[in-house]
Amino acid sequence: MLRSGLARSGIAVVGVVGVAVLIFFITRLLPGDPARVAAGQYATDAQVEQLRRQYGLDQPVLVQFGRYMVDFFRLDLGTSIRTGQPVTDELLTRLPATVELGLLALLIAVVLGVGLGVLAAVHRHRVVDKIIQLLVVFASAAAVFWIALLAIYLFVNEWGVFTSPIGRLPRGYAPPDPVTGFYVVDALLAGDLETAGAALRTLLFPAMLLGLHASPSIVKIVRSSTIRALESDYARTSRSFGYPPGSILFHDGLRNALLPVITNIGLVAGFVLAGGNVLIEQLYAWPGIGQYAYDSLQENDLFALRGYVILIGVTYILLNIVLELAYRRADPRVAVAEGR
Amino acid sequence: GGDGAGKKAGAKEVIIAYATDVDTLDPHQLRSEAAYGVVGNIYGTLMQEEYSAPADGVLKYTGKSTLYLAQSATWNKDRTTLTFKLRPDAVFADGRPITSEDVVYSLRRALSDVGYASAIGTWLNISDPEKGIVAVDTSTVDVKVTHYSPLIEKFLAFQLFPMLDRSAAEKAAGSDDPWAAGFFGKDATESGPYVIDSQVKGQSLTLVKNKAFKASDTADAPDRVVVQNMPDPQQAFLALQNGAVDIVTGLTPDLAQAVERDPDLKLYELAYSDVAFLGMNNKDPVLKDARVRRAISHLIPYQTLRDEVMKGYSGAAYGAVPYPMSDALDPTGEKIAYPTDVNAAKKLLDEAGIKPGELSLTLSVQASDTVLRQSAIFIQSALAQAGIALKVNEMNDADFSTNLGKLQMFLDSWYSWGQDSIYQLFFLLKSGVFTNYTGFSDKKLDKLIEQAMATTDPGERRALSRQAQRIVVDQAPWAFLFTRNVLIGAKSTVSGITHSDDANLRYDRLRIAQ
Amino acid sequence: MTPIDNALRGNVAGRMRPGDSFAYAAFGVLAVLIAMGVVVPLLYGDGDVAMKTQGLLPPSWEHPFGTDRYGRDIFLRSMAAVRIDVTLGFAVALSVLVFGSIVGALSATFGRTVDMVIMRITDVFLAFPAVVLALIITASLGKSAWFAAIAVAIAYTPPMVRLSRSKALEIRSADYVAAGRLSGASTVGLAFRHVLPNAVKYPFVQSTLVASWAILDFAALSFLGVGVQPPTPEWGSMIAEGVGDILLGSWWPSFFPGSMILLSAASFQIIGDWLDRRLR
Amino acid sequence: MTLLSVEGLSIRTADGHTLVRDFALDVNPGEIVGIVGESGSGKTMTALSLLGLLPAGVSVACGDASLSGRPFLRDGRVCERPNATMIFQNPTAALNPTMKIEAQLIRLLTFLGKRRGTGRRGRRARAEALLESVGIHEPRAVLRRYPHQLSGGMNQRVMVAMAVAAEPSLLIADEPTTGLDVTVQAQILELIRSTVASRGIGVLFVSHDMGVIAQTCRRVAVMYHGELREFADVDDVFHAPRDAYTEELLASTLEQPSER
Amino acid sequence: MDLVLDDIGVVYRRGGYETRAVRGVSLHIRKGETLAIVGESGSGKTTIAKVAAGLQKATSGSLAWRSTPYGAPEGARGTGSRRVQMVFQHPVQSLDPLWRIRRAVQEPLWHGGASRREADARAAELITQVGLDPSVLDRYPRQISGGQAQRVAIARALIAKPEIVILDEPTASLDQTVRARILTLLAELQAGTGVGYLMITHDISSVRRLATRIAVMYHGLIVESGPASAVLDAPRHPYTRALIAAVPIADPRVPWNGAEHVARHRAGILAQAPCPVESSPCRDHGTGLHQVGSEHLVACTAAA
Ligand SMILES: Nc1ncnc2c1ncn2[C@@H]1O[C@H](COP(=O)(O)OP(=O)(O)OP(=O)(O)O)[C@@H](O)[C@H]1O
Ligand SMILES: Nc1ncnc2c1ncn2[C@@H]1O[C@H](COP(=O)(O)OP(=O)(O)OP(=O)(O)O)[C@@H](O)[C@H]1O
Ligand SMILES: [Mg+2]
Ligand SMILES: [Mg+2]
Repeated sequence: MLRSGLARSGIAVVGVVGVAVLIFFITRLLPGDPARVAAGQYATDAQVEQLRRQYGLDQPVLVQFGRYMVDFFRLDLGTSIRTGQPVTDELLTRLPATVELGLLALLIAVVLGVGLGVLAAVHRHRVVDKIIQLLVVFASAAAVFWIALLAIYLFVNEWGVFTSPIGRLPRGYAPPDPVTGFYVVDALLAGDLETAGAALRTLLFPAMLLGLHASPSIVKIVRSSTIRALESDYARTSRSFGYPPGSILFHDGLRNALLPVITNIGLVAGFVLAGGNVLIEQLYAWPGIGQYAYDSLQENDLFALRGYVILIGVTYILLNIVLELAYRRADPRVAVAEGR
Repeated sequence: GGDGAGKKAGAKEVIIAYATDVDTLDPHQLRSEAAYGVVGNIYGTLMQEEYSAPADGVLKYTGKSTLYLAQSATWNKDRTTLTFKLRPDAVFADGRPITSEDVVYSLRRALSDVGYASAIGTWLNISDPEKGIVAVDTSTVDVKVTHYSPLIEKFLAFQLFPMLDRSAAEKAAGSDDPWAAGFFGKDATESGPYVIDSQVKGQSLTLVKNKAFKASDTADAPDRVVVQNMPDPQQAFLALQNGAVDIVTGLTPDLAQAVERDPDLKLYELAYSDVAFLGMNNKDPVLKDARVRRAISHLIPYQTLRDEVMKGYSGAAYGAVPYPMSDALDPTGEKIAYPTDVNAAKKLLDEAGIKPGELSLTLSVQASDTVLRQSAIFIQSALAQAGIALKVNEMNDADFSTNLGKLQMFLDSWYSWGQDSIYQLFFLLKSGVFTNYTGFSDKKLDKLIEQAMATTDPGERRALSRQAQRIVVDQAPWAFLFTRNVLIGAKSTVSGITHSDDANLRYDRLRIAQ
Repeated sequence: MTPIDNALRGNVAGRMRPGDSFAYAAFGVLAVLIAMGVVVPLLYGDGDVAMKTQGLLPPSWEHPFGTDRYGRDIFLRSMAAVRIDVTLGFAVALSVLVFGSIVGALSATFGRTVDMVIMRITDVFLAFPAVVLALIITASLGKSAWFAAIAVAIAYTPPMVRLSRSKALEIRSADYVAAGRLSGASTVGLAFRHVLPNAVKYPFVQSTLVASWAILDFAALSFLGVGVQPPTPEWGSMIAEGVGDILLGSWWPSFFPGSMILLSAASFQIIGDWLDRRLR
Repeated sequence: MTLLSVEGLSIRTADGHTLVRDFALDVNPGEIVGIVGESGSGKTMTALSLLGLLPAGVSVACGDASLSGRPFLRDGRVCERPNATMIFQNPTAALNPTMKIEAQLIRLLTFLGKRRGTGRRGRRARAEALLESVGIHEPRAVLRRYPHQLSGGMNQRVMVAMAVAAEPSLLIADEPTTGLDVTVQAQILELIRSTVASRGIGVLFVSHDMGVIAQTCRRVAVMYHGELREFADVDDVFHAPRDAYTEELLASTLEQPSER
Repeated sequence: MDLVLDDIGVVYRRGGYETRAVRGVSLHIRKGETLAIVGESGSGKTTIAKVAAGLQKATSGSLAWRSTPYGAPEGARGTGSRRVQMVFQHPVQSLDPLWRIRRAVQEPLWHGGASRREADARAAELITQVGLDPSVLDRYPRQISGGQAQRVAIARALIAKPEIVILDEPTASLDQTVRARILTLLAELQAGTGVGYLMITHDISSVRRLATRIAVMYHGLIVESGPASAVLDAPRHPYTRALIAAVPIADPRVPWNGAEHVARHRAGILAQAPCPVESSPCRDHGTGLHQVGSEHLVACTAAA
């Protein structure tokens, strides 16, 4: 266990460093001149030169790389060209918004995914299953930004179910004192139920979309693993004792079917935190890192975009290690193989 | 919108939607409109724009500057020194008095290389900021210029010359950051009517009234102003409609129409000499021929652009200095230099030796500018009528500005602060100036601009300007498309929109009917 | 009932399952889409030229999908976009299939070091969702359809490498490969005669899904402005152009391109699921 | 009085194939009755059909069955749950991999307790006692394990313990020792024999190993292609087979009796 | 020519754990004879088979061909070539699902330079020899039964005239009646070709039928080996005894009390002083294998 733990953290370190190296080499090929962009439309060549020096862009690539790696290990992702602020700080101040949205979306995705997956498995090869499977295909084949757009059109413009997205709180609410950075949690901690409710309502709309869009892969996995579990020898054993269907579904079906979901959560979380977020945060004016990435992209802000991508990559690697450990903990079979 | 617990009872609040986030608070480095709005309202300047009495909710800039943080501003006899005396009650938000040292520091910083304002600095005619800006005593500052220009007082009213706290700046400065850019990027030493209350990066920045501010009466001004980031213009409009925001700046024409249709909303259409143009690279082997440029100018569907793209919220652009800029050749805003005429265009092309179907060109446009993007599509089909194949190349803002000088053809628009024709011509068309993106070069024009810059006589200046403008119209370095009116949507309860020179809102002038 | 009966009956039973009708529908949709993408632009052009004053006309007989704000026919543009989007789906899927399965097979065939290096490299790539990786690559290489396509292909290659490697390893340890080895076949011979033919169906199934994901991601990139540059007709950028219109009530400029994405991506996915069931 | 009697049992698939045709057999209390036959001859299907455990797509077409005189299968339709339990081939797979043995036993005892009204208390003690009754010497250690941490033989003992805990009058064993070591097999067979002896229950024992059948069962049914070929005393079947297939089966059983 | 395995040890390393699957095993596989390896599951039988076939490298020990029982080693060069072939436990899985039977059967000939016609003739010959109709050659593996597939596998193993064929539980997944037929076939083929078998099995009855010599494995060690009759009729090691006693006798008239025997012998293995697992003299098999008869060796000092 210890040895494999060490091996795993070794792999994690290699992965994290690999992320940094990969991104450096991708971004250094950027044809746009970051200094020129930083200086702006009205800058003279001398000012551009000065900025080039300031960002070290006049140095040989290898020197830049060396500095970059040193900074990377000091958690310094450089300075944003667009805002002149440290990228690390900017990302960190926006991270809670993204994580709050992402976590709720993940929760929705898991609940929806597990619910529909189990439903499909229980009614396998019947109409309900067919319908769910078709839904799954369409949910995963629809572009998330398109669905989001249609949703805003329908739910805000046409039906008025939700208010226009203007960030994390509706008009008239002040952000709660920051403790966790999650508005819902912070408002609850402050005992302000009304703000918590408002924050949750605002959060719900984009989170539902992201969650809906992320759920198909969970439905698929839950469905197939639940079917496998329900048709397994041990489920048959349970039936031979005459256990009620609910008990069989829970103990033999779900318990075993949920294990593969743990590893899948990594992928879904990656999507929810990053892949879908650049698009969704943009459309919902959500002040998270996805919007930051979009803004940086528009301004060719090399350092900011790079910081964002690195944050995603590193988070993803660490998240997957955690999930793998969780999986090892949760699945007695793996634990046995490891001799625990 | 809810009437939540977080809202202070009775407090007047305005939420203003901008298409961008507040990128930085540094008045000399900012680029986003929202930051511009914030900085313009948290810092005071020595002079300020003078506005006429409100008419139909709009305060119009009279073209003159009046006193603001300065108690007096006097020229010496030969008009080479402008002496400012600070108001005795001029203080920063923390109560520290604003001294002449702060003024000197602030003006020098503006003219330093820390930001892009130094480009405008030449127009202040200060040859050396170290010698030209000096503190006489704790409340008096002399600004020495080489020669008088009407632009000097106008410019000193710009928010590019805000009063910063020197001691705070020097505390934060370092050897690699002499002008404390790191500090001013995220902090402010407010000297204007508002102070920063809180910021949610990427979402909003909240301002509250500066209680220490005495330079003007802000009793009726909004207590809180929220600068809201709403990147998507349509969503901003929807937010305006359902009450989530009060003002939306930078409406697109179709949204302006929608605002007009809504009885609860009011559209403010402010005419500016913001000229939209199709720039042609004068170094291009084909485009360097003035006949080709004129032919292209004849092909532009001006009326269609104004009707379909601008939905009527625009004026005609006669030359590079359009109405309502002072000294414009066309005082009506209706004249067109090269009316749409396919046959004339064909004839010119023929003269230039270009046969139909021979010419193919690339037109670049900023993807974020929906109006110009739309224009590009219409221009594309218009040029096709004369057998010119036009490839439209949409670029993001950064790529566009990086490549501006190298593009074959591009759509852009330009608006000069100060509404001055010489200033406009200098930046856009004088040879060698780096914002002359078409690379246009005409010796006679250069000479006229230089002469005008040196003269102090308004009449002579005007004559020189008109001569120069005629050359531009004749040479057609650009196709002059139209002028863009600034479109602001607001709830009908909101008034006090400033039709200012820099198209910025003065938050303390806003009024909310209860 | 002997095993041979079972096998035969399995075949009989497997000939037509209810799920197959979805797959046939998907094949049909894709075929019609491709045919229209080829024929319609030939007959009617690609709707690229503005029609002056007829902006934002709702769907009608004349303009089945309506017109956009520039007065361009959305149907024609949507069909013209098939050439880009569906072709791209195929192209990305094919290159990912070829490159991914070869690298994966090599990784499985060669010894520890090569395998280890390849696996650590794919680890790093896998840390990025496809859109994010494509985002930074396109932001670096430049905003063009080509680079976006390459970026998407790069993003989906590592998972393919993984899949083909693990399947190759699985098959390599199958008894029939051991038997082949005992027949005197070389490692390379085994790889080509036994491992690759048996392993390739998994990457193949996966590649149909990749086609679907590529269409989606490519559209997303174009939507973000780093893929196909307007005014070239492409579904993602058409949606982006229609954002303003839909919020003001004109739903058609972005609705129809989005439906095209949905139809084509769903078709590829249904076909993928179907192949998965058939081939396994 | 017969314990189990099955008559005219036919099993069909949804697409119309008959897997078992007109099967009949009876089991007396305290008796082990074997079913042999080649692979795919329908032994498992027959066994599963009695407990209503047939997989999806397979169903009883017709037949009657009764246990202790109470009919539970009438004309192919299940009319009540027979008081029978079953143990399976591959015991490790037959136990829930994510639950400790203790949890699985308690789950069963709780369920049985609910059905029979015995108290909750002492369930753990009962679990231990159950394991001891099937010859597990360290029940506490075993209780703390997951199935994958135990050998196949141990898991099969646990299965027997669970099957017995339900106090059935009939135990169905479907190849309970296939895949286990011969040494372990011997122990499991012994366990089943002793359980039958002590509790007087009937056992339906499915196997394809003639040796196991010879040493375990009193009577045996021979199946071939879904048909019952022969049903008689073990001794008769082995020494005076009446069916050609039975003869072939015996001929292929190579083990010669040897003195030990 | 004999295949000699000398002091083979195999250690598996996976995920940071070591499994000592084979712990110093020496075997001598002779042409024309059948050496059977029996033993507990997981005792390392398959691993030994793979090493002998050259499919897997031993961690320690050597593999060699010798011309006479105790002649000079020829070196390991020849192993892994077509001189050794293997028949696997799961017949269908040992045939490439994409290949027709003909191709599979002919595969060993490709690397020997046989012409197409020769290969076709030989394939037809062997397929009839294993009792199948030549039409089977044109089918795919999924179109034939398990018993037929195992016959095909045997035909393939023999087509290139190997010296040794390794049979890893060749009949375990087959029906009893089919099993008997396959064993008969194997015996006939051996008589006809003089091939040597290394047969791995759980099934003592197969051993009785086919083996000339037996090696009994327990926990990666050989605990007893010798002529089949000697080991089966007079087993010495407690584990061997348990194994033999545990096989139920297929005759209801003969009383059998396997469990009792097993319990007694198992107790012997676990408790008795010199034991292959628990005590040191037996662990080191070099000193632990004792001769108790002609070629009959046993690891247990107490039994010896
Ligand atoms: N789920 C199913 N649907 C349809 N047919 C099935 C199903 N399961 C098994 N069969 C078929 O039913 C027949 C009888 O199978 P069964 O498992 O009862 O045989 P068995 O005698 O138990 O064989 P074995 O000795 O291999 O266990 C076989 O031909 C098998 O292919
Ligand atoms: N590839 C492998 N990696 C790690 N351990 C292995 C591997 N193959 C076998 N083992 C382990 O080595 C030991 C011997 O395995 P082997 O397959 O040789 O046993 P066996 O005697 O053939 O068993 P069986 O009768 O079950 O086939 C077992 O403990 C097994 O778990
Ligand atoms: Mg069975
Ligand atoms: Mg084995």
